[in-house]
Amino acid sequence: MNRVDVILSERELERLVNVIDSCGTPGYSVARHVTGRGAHGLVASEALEVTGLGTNVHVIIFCEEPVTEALRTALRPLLAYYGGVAFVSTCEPV
Amino acid sequence: MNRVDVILSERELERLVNVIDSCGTPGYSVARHVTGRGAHGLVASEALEVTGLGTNVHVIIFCEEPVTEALRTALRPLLAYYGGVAFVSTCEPV
Amino acid sequence: MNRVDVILSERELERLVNVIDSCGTPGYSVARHVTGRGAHGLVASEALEVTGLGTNVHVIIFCEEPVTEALRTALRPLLAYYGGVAFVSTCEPV
Amino acid sequence: MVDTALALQNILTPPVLFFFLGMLAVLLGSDLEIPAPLPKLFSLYLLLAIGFTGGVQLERSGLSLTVLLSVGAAVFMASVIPLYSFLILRTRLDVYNSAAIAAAYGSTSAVTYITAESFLRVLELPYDGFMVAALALMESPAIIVGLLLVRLLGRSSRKPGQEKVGPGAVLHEAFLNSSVFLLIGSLLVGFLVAQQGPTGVQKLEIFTDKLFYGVLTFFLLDMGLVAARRLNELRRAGPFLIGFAVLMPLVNAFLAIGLAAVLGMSQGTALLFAVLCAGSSYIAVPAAMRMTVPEANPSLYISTGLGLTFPFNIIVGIPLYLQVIKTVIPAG
Amino acid sequence: MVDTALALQNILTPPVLFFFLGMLAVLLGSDLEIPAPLPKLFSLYLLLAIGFTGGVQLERSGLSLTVLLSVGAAVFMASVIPLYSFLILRTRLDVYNSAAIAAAYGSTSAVTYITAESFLRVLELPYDGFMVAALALMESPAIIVGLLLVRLLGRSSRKPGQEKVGPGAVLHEAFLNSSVFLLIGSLLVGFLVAQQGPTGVQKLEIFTDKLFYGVLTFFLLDMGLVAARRLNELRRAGPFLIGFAVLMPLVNAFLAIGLAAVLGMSQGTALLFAVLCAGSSYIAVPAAMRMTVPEANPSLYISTGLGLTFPFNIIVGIPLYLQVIKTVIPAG
Amino acid sequence: MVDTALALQNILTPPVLFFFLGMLAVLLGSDLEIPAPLPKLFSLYLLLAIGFTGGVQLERSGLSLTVLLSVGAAVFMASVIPLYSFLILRTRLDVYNSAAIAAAYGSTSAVTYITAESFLRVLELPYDGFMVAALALMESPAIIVGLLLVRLLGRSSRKPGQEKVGPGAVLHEAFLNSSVFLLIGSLLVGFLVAQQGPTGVQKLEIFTDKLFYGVLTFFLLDMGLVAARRLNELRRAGPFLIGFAVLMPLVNAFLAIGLAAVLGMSQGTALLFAVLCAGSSYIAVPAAMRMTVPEANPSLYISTGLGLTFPFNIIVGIPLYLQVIKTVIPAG
Ligand SMILES: Nc1ncnc2c1ncn2[C@@H]1O[C@H](COP(=O)(O)O)[C@@H](O)[C@H]1O
Ligand SMILES: Nc1ncnc2c1ncn2[C@@H]1O[C@H](COP(=O)(O)O)[C@@H](O)[C@H]1O
Ligand SMILES: Nc1ncnc2c1ncn2[C@@H]1O[C@H](COP(=O)(O)O)[C@@H](O)[C@H]1O
Ligand code: NA
Ligand code: NA
Ligand code: NA
Repeated sequence: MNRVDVILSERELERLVNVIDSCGTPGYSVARHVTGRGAHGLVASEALEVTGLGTNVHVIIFCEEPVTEALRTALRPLLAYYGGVAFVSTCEPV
Repeated sequence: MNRVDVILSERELERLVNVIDSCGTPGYSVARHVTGRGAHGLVASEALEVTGLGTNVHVIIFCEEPVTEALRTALRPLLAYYGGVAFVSTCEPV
Repeated sequence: MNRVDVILSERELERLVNVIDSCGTPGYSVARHVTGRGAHGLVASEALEVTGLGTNVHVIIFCEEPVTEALRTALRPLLAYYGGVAFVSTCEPV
Repeated sequence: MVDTALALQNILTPPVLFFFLGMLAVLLGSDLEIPAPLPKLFSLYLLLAIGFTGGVQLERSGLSLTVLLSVGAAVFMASVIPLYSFLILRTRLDVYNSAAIAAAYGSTSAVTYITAESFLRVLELPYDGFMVAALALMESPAIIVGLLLVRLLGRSSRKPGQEKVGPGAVLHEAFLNSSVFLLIGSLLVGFLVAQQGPTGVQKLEIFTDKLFYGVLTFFLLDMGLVAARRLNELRRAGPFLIGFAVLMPLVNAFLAIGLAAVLGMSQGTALLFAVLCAGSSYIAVPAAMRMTVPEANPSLYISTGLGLTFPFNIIVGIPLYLQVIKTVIPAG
Repeated sequence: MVDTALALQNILTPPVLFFFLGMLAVLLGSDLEIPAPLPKLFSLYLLLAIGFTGGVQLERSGLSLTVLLSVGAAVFMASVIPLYSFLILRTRLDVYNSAAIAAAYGSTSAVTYITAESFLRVLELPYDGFMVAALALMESPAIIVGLLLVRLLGRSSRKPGQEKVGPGAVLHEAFLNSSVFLLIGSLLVGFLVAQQGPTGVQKLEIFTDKLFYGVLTFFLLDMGLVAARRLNELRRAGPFLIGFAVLMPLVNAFLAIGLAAVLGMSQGTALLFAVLCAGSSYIAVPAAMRMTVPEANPSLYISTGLGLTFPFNIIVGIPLYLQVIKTVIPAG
Repeated sequence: MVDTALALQNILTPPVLFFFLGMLAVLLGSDLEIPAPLPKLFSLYLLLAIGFTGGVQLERSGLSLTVLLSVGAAVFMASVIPLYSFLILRTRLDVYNSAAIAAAYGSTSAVTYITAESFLRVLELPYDGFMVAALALMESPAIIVGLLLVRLLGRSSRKPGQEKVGPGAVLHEAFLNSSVFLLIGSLLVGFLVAQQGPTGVQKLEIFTDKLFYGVLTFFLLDMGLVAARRLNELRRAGPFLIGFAVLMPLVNAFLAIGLAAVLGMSQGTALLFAVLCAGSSYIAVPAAMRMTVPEANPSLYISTGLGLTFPFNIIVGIPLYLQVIKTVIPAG
């Protein structure tokens, strides 16, 4: 079983959730108010939430390999346009 | 060494912490205000925190295999009754 | 590719970010408001944010093995002095 | 037929207009959001303020027979409404969901009550401030009746390995739930402070009274956002539940108005009583049901109450009930 | 040359002093912080309060020619400023960053406007309250002009596989952005409530009026923290952008003052108009640019506006523009 | 013996009653919670308001000898209390924990001070508003003395590989800690604004003065929750620390009352001074100790102060100290 971690701007969360849903994932979890630094040199900060730019979200999806494959295909253009990162690792249910 | 990720409703956090403590874990971390979708079809949202239903919590436990095994046994009934998910992956200390 | 998870007190975040930057990481993400229990027997709680002690932060770094190695060396004294935990696991980009 | 002047007088107040604005934001797809935990701040404030003010009023009116009768009637309705609601809901839903929704409708909505009170102040219609005690005491019986229904009728389907929640936990949830606790606690504080004379009350009133209308307005903006999002979900719940969510408050309010007339309540007090019975709880009941009846689907009992019954009461119900009351109960 | 009394009168007010205190905290390395989402609470409150008050004023003044001319002038400036700003920025920056920064300067800064209004109240200089309508209507045209620039001049560099954002999404962002929506919505609510007579307005005024100065003060403490952190980042942006961030508001303000004189605005109203044109948006434009021009670097358009233009307008600009206005426009 | 009327007059005020309500919620197991960062909002507001008001008072009284003597006495007590506290604590605890707890008791509790001030206003007993300057200046010396103790007596046990925290970092933490900074900064702002005349002060007073009692009440509800949770933890700390947490404030208060009598303070001012010395810091000292003495266990120095000394001072201390003062210092 896989665990997919996606981190990108809060403003793209709705788009991301649509992508996740369309890939047939069994579920997902979202943590908001995540800040950080990435390839775009941007250091998001909670202090800028007031600008409407918001912070990042960290989305975790536990899913089987075929869904992971679908996510891979669907996530790449989103990340290419808006920035953000996504990584896959393996895990097993308790 | 293992990493156990548990995601379930905030309202069950106290029960979960009791379970974690009783398994002899060296520690744990809790992130609140996590939202998501799961097998129960529920999409929790921060906007509903006001209902007292709260959101989900994401609990991470880094522990050795025997503790993981104890956690497995102890977590299953909790997840079966209240819902939520838990996954195990491997890691090593820095 | 590796995923490094660091959890320590919010008050040491600035120090940690300096360490992360000096190791040449491609990026990192920070989730604040994390509570927990650890070797120091401390159970941080959001209710104590008002004391200025703050809560913990959970920092995630996705990076290649050489950077991980640099992080290992740089993180250990920080964790030894201030407390906190850090673990490494493997992953791959989507 | 409907008194449009009265309806407009209700709609064109800041709280109701901001409630519309919140709904509109969701319908048009604006990203307007009152981030957590700010709605919680407003909600805690409103409970504290209304509890404190109610306690002060209770001290002033004394624990008379009128008070006991009014509060007793509220507890009675909170116990009876879940019973007939359950019978109706059981025709389409399982025991767990029926009991959870029934409990929500037996209990009440604090914000609907507060909006009705604000409306009475705008109209300068007198009412008994101690009705807030009824508000505080309606959550617990509804929760208990709801859980009794599950215990008596739903037990068989529970799997043997599952955790059990004892009656102690149920009573605990019914009386120590944060909202109920804060409301009753603030009521007691208000009562005690009022006994010491007017100084303490006056010092806090700047906070509990002057700010009140503004915070209510802000909170209703948020409730508009929440209600509109729930409305969407409710569409999926089907016509039966949609009908229930609109007709049930009407039935409950009309029964309440009848009872109010029998008990000799004034017009203002009768409106508060009607609104208490018409409202559906979204603060104490969901938390209690989540713990004790996890088989029920929270989106059902939250969406019916928040998505439809709540806006219905705020926009249509309050002026409508008052109009009916005016034909049934003579002016003070 | 500069009227020091006027400048001091501006600086020695609580909002501006707390703004300094915030900047000082960052410069000295204090860990002072107003944790999220508290700044959002202040920001939502200020937009709601200013919108509501503006709506009330608009209802009182009526939709006269003066109102239409003033608002029209604001929309005109919001469309023109991005054009000449773009030409200047394009000498050093690429199309995307130039367009994004140009849009920010075409639009305006709500807090700068509010601070100027508070300053006028301290000086007891009359002004037209309906100018808040101009504030609400300046965000959208600037966003649209900025995006047109990108469409016309920057399209070629987009890779084929990339997602496309249609004109619908752009208009959506321009008009339904949370800040614009709340401002316009509160304005409409204020207008409607004021039409019903003074009672509703008075009940909310305790909240929207009496608290206002305090919340503004608190918010400016936070803005001082934010601005000082951005100032650091701006240093990396180089002398060209630093110069732009200080000279552009001056140019825009002086053009605005000229236009205000031609249109016959009063001294107070002219100051508000100058400040609207001099300000740079940090609430609606960044969100719109992030979605539609992700090629632009957000730290550039946020840092110039928040790190330099904002403090410049608050501390130097407001008294300076008023001084110039006093030499150009005769007192009421 | 104890003046029950005075004690009741203190207990039956809204802030103290809501403090009890918070404690009760935890003891009964209610899930009542004021979610983060709302307590931080209240705390920032109280520091800003009290600092501003103190600055205004300081400007009015001028920098007289009385002011200097009172503030000097406070700094003296903040330096001396940690010394004898350390000696007592060292009989049972190691150097690190002894020094950290000693520093907390040398410093003071802003909320205890504020509650005492509110109590004086209820009693209409006059006091010197400039005492807030003493409050602001008591955090730093206590932190410095605490750290000197660690440096002089605890150094040997540090491992060689460990990070070192220089004296610069210590002074930084002592003076630029967010709470100390906001308090002193607001004091200076209040001073400067008051110098400009009454207009600026009046405009902000609606915010800093009228809301104050309500926010204090709300904050004490939260502090009741926090204190009761800490009380639990304290039980594990053993009878020695429990005794220390109750007896130390008494000793410090009585010494302070003696000094106040010698310096000729009025009854009201003497109460504030006693409360300053009796309080234990939970806002600046913990943060400083965490950074510079990580060997100390935070739950010890936070739990003694918040779990026992704080409620003791709020409930028993304030009326008790006033009673003693009335026998020692003649009425104004
Ligand atoms: N290597 C990384 N490790 C952890 N988080 C990252 C990494 N790179 C980017 N991020 C997160 O993803 C966000 C967007 O990344 P980017 O678009 O690359 O700037 C950043 O603000 C970080 O929160
Ligand atoms: N496959 C999944 N991946 C990530 N999070 C999940 C997944 N399934 C469930 N969750 C989280 O666990 C919560 C409860 O799950 P459930 O009880 O299955 O509805 C959801 O609200 C999600 O936050
Ligand atoms: N085994 C563990 N698993 C997960 N989180 C941990 C663990 N140990 C410590 N932590 C986190 O790290 C923080 C500091 O740890 P410590 O310094 O060991 O007390 C704790 O408050 C926890 O949030
Ligand atoms: Na009801
Ligand atoms: Na502008
Ligand atoms: Na002390």
